[in-house]
Amino acid sequence: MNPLLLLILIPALTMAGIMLAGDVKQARVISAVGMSAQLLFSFVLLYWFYQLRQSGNTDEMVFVSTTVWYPSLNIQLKFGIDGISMSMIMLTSIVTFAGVFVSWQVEYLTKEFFISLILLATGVFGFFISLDLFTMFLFYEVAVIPMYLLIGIWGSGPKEYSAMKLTLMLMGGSALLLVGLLGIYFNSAANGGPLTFDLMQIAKNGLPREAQMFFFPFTFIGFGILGALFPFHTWSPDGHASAPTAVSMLHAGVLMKLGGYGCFRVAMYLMPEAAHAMAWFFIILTTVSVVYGAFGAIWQKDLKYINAYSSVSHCGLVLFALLMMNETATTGALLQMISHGLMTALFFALIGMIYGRTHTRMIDEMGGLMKVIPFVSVLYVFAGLASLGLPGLSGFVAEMTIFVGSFQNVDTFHRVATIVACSSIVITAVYILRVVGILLLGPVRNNHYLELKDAMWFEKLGGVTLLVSIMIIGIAPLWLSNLLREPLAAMLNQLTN
Amino acid sequence: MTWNTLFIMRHEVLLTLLIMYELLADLSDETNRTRMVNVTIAGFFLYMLAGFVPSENAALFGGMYVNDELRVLLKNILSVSTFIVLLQSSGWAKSPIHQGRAGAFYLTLLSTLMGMFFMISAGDFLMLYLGLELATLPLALLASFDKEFRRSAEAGAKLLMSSAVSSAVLLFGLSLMYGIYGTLQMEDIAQMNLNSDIHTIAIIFFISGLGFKLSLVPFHLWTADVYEGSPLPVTTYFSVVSKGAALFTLMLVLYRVFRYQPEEWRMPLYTLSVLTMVVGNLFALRQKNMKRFLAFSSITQAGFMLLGFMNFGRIGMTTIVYFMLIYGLSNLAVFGVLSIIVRATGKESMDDLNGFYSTNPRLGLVMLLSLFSLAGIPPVAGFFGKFFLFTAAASAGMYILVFIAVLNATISLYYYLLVVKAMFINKNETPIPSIQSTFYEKLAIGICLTGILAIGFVSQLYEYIQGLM
Amino acid sequence: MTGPKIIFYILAAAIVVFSVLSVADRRILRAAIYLLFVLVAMAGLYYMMNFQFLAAVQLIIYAGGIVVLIIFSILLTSQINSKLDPPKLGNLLLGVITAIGGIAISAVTIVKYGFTPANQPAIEPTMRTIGHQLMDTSEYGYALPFEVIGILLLAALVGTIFIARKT
Amino acid sequence: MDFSFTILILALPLFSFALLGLTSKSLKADLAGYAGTTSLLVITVLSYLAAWRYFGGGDAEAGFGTTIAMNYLWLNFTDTLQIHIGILLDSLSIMMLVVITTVSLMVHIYSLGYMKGEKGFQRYYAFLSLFTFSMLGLVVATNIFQMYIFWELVGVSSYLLIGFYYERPSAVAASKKAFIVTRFADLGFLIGILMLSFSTGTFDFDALTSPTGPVISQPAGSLFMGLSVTTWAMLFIFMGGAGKSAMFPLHIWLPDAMEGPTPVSALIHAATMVVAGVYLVARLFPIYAMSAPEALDVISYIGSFTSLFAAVIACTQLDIKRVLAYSTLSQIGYMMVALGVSGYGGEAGLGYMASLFHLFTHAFFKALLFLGAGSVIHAVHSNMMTDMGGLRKYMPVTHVTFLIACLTIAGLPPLSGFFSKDEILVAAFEHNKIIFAVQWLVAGITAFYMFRLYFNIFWNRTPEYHHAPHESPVTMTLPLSFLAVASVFAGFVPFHELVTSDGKAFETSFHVLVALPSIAVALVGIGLAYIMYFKQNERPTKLAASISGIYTAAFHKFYIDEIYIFITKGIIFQFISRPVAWFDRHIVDGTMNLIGNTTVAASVVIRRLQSGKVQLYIWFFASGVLLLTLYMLLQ
Amino acid sequence: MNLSSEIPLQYMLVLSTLVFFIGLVSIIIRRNLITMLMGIELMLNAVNINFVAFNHYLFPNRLEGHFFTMIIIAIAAAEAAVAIALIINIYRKVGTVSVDDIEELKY
Repeated sequence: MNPLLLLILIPALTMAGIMLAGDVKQARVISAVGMSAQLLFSFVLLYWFYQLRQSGNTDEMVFVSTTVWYPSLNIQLKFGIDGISMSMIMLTSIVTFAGVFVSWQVEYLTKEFFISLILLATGVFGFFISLDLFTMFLFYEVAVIPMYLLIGIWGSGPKEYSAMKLTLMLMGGSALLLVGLLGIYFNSAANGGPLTFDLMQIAKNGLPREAQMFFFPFTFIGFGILGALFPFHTWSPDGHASAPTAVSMLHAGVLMKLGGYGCFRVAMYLMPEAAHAMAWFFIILTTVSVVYGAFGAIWQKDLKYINAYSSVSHCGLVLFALLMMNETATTGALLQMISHGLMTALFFALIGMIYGRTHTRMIDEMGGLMKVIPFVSVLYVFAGLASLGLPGLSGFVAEMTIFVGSFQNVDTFHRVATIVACSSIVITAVYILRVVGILLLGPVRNNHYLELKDAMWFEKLGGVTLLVSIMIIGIAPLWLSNLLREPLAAMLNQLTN
Repeated sequence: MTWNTLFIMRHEVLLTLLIMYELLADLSDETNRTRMVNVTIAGFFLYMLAGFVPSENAALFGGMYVNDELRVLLKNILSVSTFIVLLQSSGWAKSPIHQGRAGAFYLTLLSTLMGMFFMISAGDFLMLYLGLELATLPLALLASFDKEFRRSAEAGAKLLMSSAVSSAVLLFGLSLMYGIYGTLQMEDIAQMNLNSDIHTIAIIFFISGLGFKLSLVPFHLWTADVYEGSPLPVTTYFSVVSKGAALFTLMLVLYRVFRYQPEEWRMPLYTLSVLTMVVGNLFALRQKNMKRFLAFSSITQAGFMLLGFMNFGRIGMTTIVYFMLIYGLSNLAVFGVLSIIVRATGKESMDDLNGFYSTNPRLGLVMLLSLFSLAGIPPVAGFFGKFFLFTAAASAGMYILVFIAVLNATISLYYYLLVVKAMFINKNETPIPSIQSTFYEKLAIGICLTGILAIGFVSQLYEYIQGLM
Repeated sequence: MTGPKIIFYILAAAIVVFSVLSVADRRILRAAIYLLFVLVAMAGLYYMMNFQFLAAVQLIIYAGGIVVLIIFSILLTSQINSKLDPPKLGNLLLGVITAIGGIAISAVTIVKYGFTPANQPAIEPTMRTIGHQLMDTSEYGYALPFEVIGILLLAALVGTIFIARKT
Repeated sequence: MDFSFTILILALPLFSFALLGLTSKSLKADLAGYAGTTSLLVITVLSYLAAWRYFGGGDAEAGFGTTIAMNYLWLNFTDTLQIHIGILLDSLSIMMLVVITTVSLMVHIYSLGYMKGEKGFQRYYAFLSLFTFSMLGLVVATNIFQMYIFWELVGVSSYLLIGFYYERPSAVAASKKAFIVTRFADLGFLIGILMLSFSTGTFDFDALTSPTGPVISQPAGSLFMGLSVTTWAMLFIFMGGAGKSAMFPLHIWLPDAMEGPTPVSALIHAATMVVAGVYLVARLFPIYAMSAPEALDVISYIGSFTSLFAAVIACTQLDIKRVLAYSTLSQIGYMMVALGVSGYGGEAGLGYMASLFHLFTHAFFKALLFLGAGSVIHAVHSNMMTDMGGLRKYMPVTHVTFLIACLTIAGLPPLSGFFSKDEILVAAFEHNKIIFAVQWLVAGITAFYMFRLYFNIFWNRTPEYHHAPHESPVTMTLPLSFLAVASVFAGFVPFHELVTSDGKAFETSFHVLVALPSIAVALVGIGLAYIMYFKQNERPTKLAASISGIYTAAFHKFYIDEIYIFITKGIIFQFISRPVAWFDRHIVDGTMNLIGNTTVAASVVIRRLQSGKVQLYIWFFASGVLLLTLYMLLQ
Repeated sequence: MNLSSEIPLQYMLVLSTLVFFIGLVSIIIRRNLITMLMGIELMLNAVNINFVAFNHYLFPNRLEGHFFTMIIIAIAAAEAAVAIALIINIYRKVGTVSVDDIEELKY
């Protein structure tokens, strides 16, 4: 059996286990065990992956297994990973692991909560290991839909509205995407042969130019909506604001990465000519996104809104870098995906912890938290520093790779765009420090807060896992960068030819 | 007339026997409702099993009646659906107010089913028309079956009036067809490739007649009123079996008979599809009554079904049948839960569902899954059904249509989620109390659920259907 | 002007005029009677076209059965002399416009189309042939429809009795 | 020669930071302090060892050359653009190592006394270690990107330390301001790096600054607004330096940064971090000198203006730390001027040498001044001059060391300040007479405001103290004394043999024409200060009133802060951020909601179709059929 | 009697079309269920004319149209029966057979 299938099987078993669980406590423990196993297995997978590479295996994809599923439509269950998917899998398992621990105290419909959460994660895992557009799309939707319940049931504030808006916008995105995918499918055999959903095969066959020009926008925007592409990002602030902690974490941390990954793996990789022809337009959009999100974040008062806008900015940077279409920028984009995934998950985890204690997310209602809940606060500062790109934390590595890479494009347009995008690092600093200043520092504004308890063990575990990951990437980025870069040469070759 | 003929016609023959039983039971003033229901269900079950026995392809009665493997499959799909309807209606039929009514009910219901079989098996437009009438007239009576309620009476009258017009229009089309071809034998017509304005008119009139049964916009207006007014089992039957029969018939005729004139029916269906999806969705958005809501939802679904017709080949037919199967099971599951609720409480408003999950988690979950299936959300079967339909449309290069369809699927997701929201999210002081469902109801839901969960993953089914085309 | 022509024009005129009257007359019983005239005229038309049996069936079932049924129900449900409300202007406009449009579209297309006759020897629709074919199960036999009609009538009958029966 | 031990110079403070940071709660306060101090002591020793080996092992005449002690690949962008983390040792970095470790050690020791009993003592030492690590990493950077990395880390350490008293809103605001302003400058630095590295294909200082390297030997051809790409790049890079070194107009964060603990001000905001800009320009000096002379001019003008501007403001401030802060600005301005007027190689590189020489001496005397001020503040519990006076009786050691520092900064021979400042004036004199004149004037003003400060603290009237001030503990006075000694003798270090633009020694000569006027103007300054502030009198008030316009403007720091607040709060917040947020909520999101609402509205509008009237249904049916037919027929 | 020489087929067809749409008008404008039913009968009869005419004029070799017409007549009878049952049912529930009164189900 393909070891990759374990990535789906473990969560599936966990879900089954939770379903059978007798009480809340058992459900919790089973989820924790399951997701720990998943995390462990991802490490094992990483090890195997390295071993394979070390042993001289230079296949584009490894652990490939192909099973014909619908023979008449040539739909396959084709799985396989390369360095990019490998790192995304790591990201997902880390965030899910942390997410389970952070939601330790969910009391209402606990079993259902964990099942939905893990179902979401399963979708993400499946998406990342799929090499067939059909299964990819299937897992994509599997990942999106539990959001509705998760936000709607366990969320806060105008949760129904937000959940609905998020779901509909993302599904609207998948509407575009579906058209794009079908277009790809029906043009996948321009030179004869059977139509196919097989990613690698399509890349090999190439799509006719007219088809590319028509379907690229569908596919790119379709994925881009999930990647918070301006102006289709508005689901993000509302959605995050209402979502329960772990869901925000998974969503911003992992699910939004599906967008970027898809934009690259599917839209750009399969339709290089169109990507080249239309990059300018999307570069403008993403550049706007980067700056706009950052400026938007400055004015917000709700912690989650701040982080959501910041995500818009950071995810904009991902797409921005992808569109630069060179090895360095693309590596940067992938690094940024991982880095943003980890730090935004950390952010949301911490916001959840703060909200759980103070019952507000309005920064001007709080103050001086550093004194009362130092552990959470310190983590928050770290997350903030990672977000504004402090060296030694992951954000810096990603952003610098992006900027250096983007600057390799010699024409004025790309350079001006790069410089504009660069300016976001200042704006980011402004809103991060503003929040830190108002929220954590200064005198304690509300005397009730003096009795708050600092993070519990499970919260600490969740937060520290994320922080350590951020630091590892920040301090020793080379292995990750190489892991991500390794498949890029071939892919970019496709893109530039 | 040999045994073999009877065997080939086993669906119709066995149904006739069942009908006879019902007639006798009705006439003999059978008072034991429970036994009657049980016998009917058991009999139907046996009949249904017999339907699955493979038989040879044949054209009987000088080509009036055709049966082949595909048609057997289609009939079996309808049989299974009807079986589920029977299971679901068992509680309804056993209730005291239906004293002395079950016989009439089953008799009418089964004769409509037989009418549908004749529609499917028709080798001649005469049979098709006959089948259509047999499937429609008693249905109008069924819609009025709850004699106590004014709404039910209204539903029956509305259905009859409008369906009579629709069948008149269909007949007018058929008469023109007769004038053009000189025959109504499908086999003969299929040999000829004629094109003319009058042919177009004939085809459109024909499509409209079936489109009426299929609830395509603008021929759909009866749907919501009739669904809402009819007794719930009848509504279920309408939305799945009756619709399925119309769809299958339309498919068989268009693909098999008018195979040389695809352009003449594709464009009308394109237009109807867009109209149906959009209008169905727009109406479904604000419905509060579950039956009415499901009526519009089923209208929208019919719009989706038309996407399959964009492809002239095997893919088109396959996806249509496949989707209908999945849609049927999903809808039946929704109605199954609804029927349990209605049986236990008589409530059928969406607001009554508030907080449903807290008291009836299992039923809530079933409802959730089946709504997701209707909305086309993976991993439940609806996703596969929709995806393949879109594939069929896209294969004809109709990407704009696909896009419109997917957007409409998104809108439809909105209102399906409204139900989910009611059940899972909305709070309610006095939610529907925990309901104990009967064995029949459980069985019905079990069949549907198995189908919804498994069909997508068992690709053999799809391949099997495709093999029949 | 030959005999058949005159008869046809008379019948056609009767059909059209009485149909219109049946639609226009606000006294419902009269409308039913006009309908009866239309049906009878149609029977004449069938007779002209050599379908004597059909003409007879038309007279028996339509004139004798359906119209009587309709009149019964009129008597059951309304006062005989009461006039119906005049049609709503909106409905009237919509209906007439649609009808005119429909007539235009269909008639023009139908008239334009040159129907091609089969040019094969005609068979006489005698009672014998009709009877044989009605019971025949081979090609051009109508035994199956005949049976199915039976079921249809049965179902309709049982259902109708059930619905109409007082509880 | 083996310099691999220098890795410890980076590793130890990092380790100490990690240790103190992770165990901050469980570790006893004293122990944390000692641990931090010990590690720094070791580093200091190692730095001196490195200096000794380096300068001892090289030949001053031939130039000392560059040693890469280690270089690990940290991240590669492209095949050529790679970030290494390494240790580059040359005269410049060795000099910086010595300065930083020395001052840092002094501050560590001093803080043992100064910060005793403060809440967060462990945290304080952790941050100090972090800062030391970052600063050392910055100066030993082998490539410009490593420098940028540590540059940012220095910034964040500074942020953390300024905001050390995080419960004080003013400290929070100051730390935020410092970080954001320098961050803004760093944006320029980053863009500069991008431009420079793209045209050269390398980050390595070795390759960049080698006179035969690609930048210098093949000047970038394309011009933009009359300046070459390299010049633009270097200007952008200087923007980073200007931010860190608080050059006008990016200086505004530095005075506010005095909200941090005083030893921190001494270490970061006087001796080490703020001169990073100078260090940066010096590091890239060959490029500036040979490929971007226009940039050098800009540097000299900005430096000169800043030094004058800051000196004037310093004359009016009442907060003693702020006086010192403006003094720091002014002195850094001197260093910048020196770099700006310098040429490359040999005698022409006098300014270069002078700048770094001043950096060296300034580190000691300014640290001394701050620590002295800290000692005073520790005793008086106030920062304001108006609360002080006559302290010489209570705090003799502080008094003497502070006086030495004042004399040094005033530039009186034979104290170290005299030598370094004199070299700068000579260099300016030879290059640009106007700048020379300004700097000469500034020398006088410097003497004036320093002695205004000195007299106001230690002489003048003696206010009523709540608690009689007393001399600081030995942990504080010991560093004071050490730094005083250093300030006195640092001028005798033969800088022109050690730290020069091309690494080769050259001869300097004594310019009487420059030295005498500068001594004279310093004496005048001191004299004026004596007249006005030695004893309490009405003269300062009168003078202030007579030039009230200038005085008020200077007292309010020429309203630069207000302008900044206007730009940030008024423009960025109100006119960009707020509209963006509004736009997002109402226009972008509004459009999305509008789509939804339109759908719902449409659903309400068309509900009349379903009128419940069966005749209309039939009509719809019929007209639908007919329209469809018509449509098909017309096709 | 052979009509084809005397009266063209088209006359028959136009006649049937006229009757068909008159029937339709009847259904749309008459506000009484029974009259609507009468309209339906008109429409069905129009179709019958078509079938019979085609059979007679074009394809006299077989009796398809003839039988179709017979079947339609039979079904029309059944339909009328069913309709009247439903109408009576409505009458019992609503008290009239006016179409305007059976609009409880709407929107």
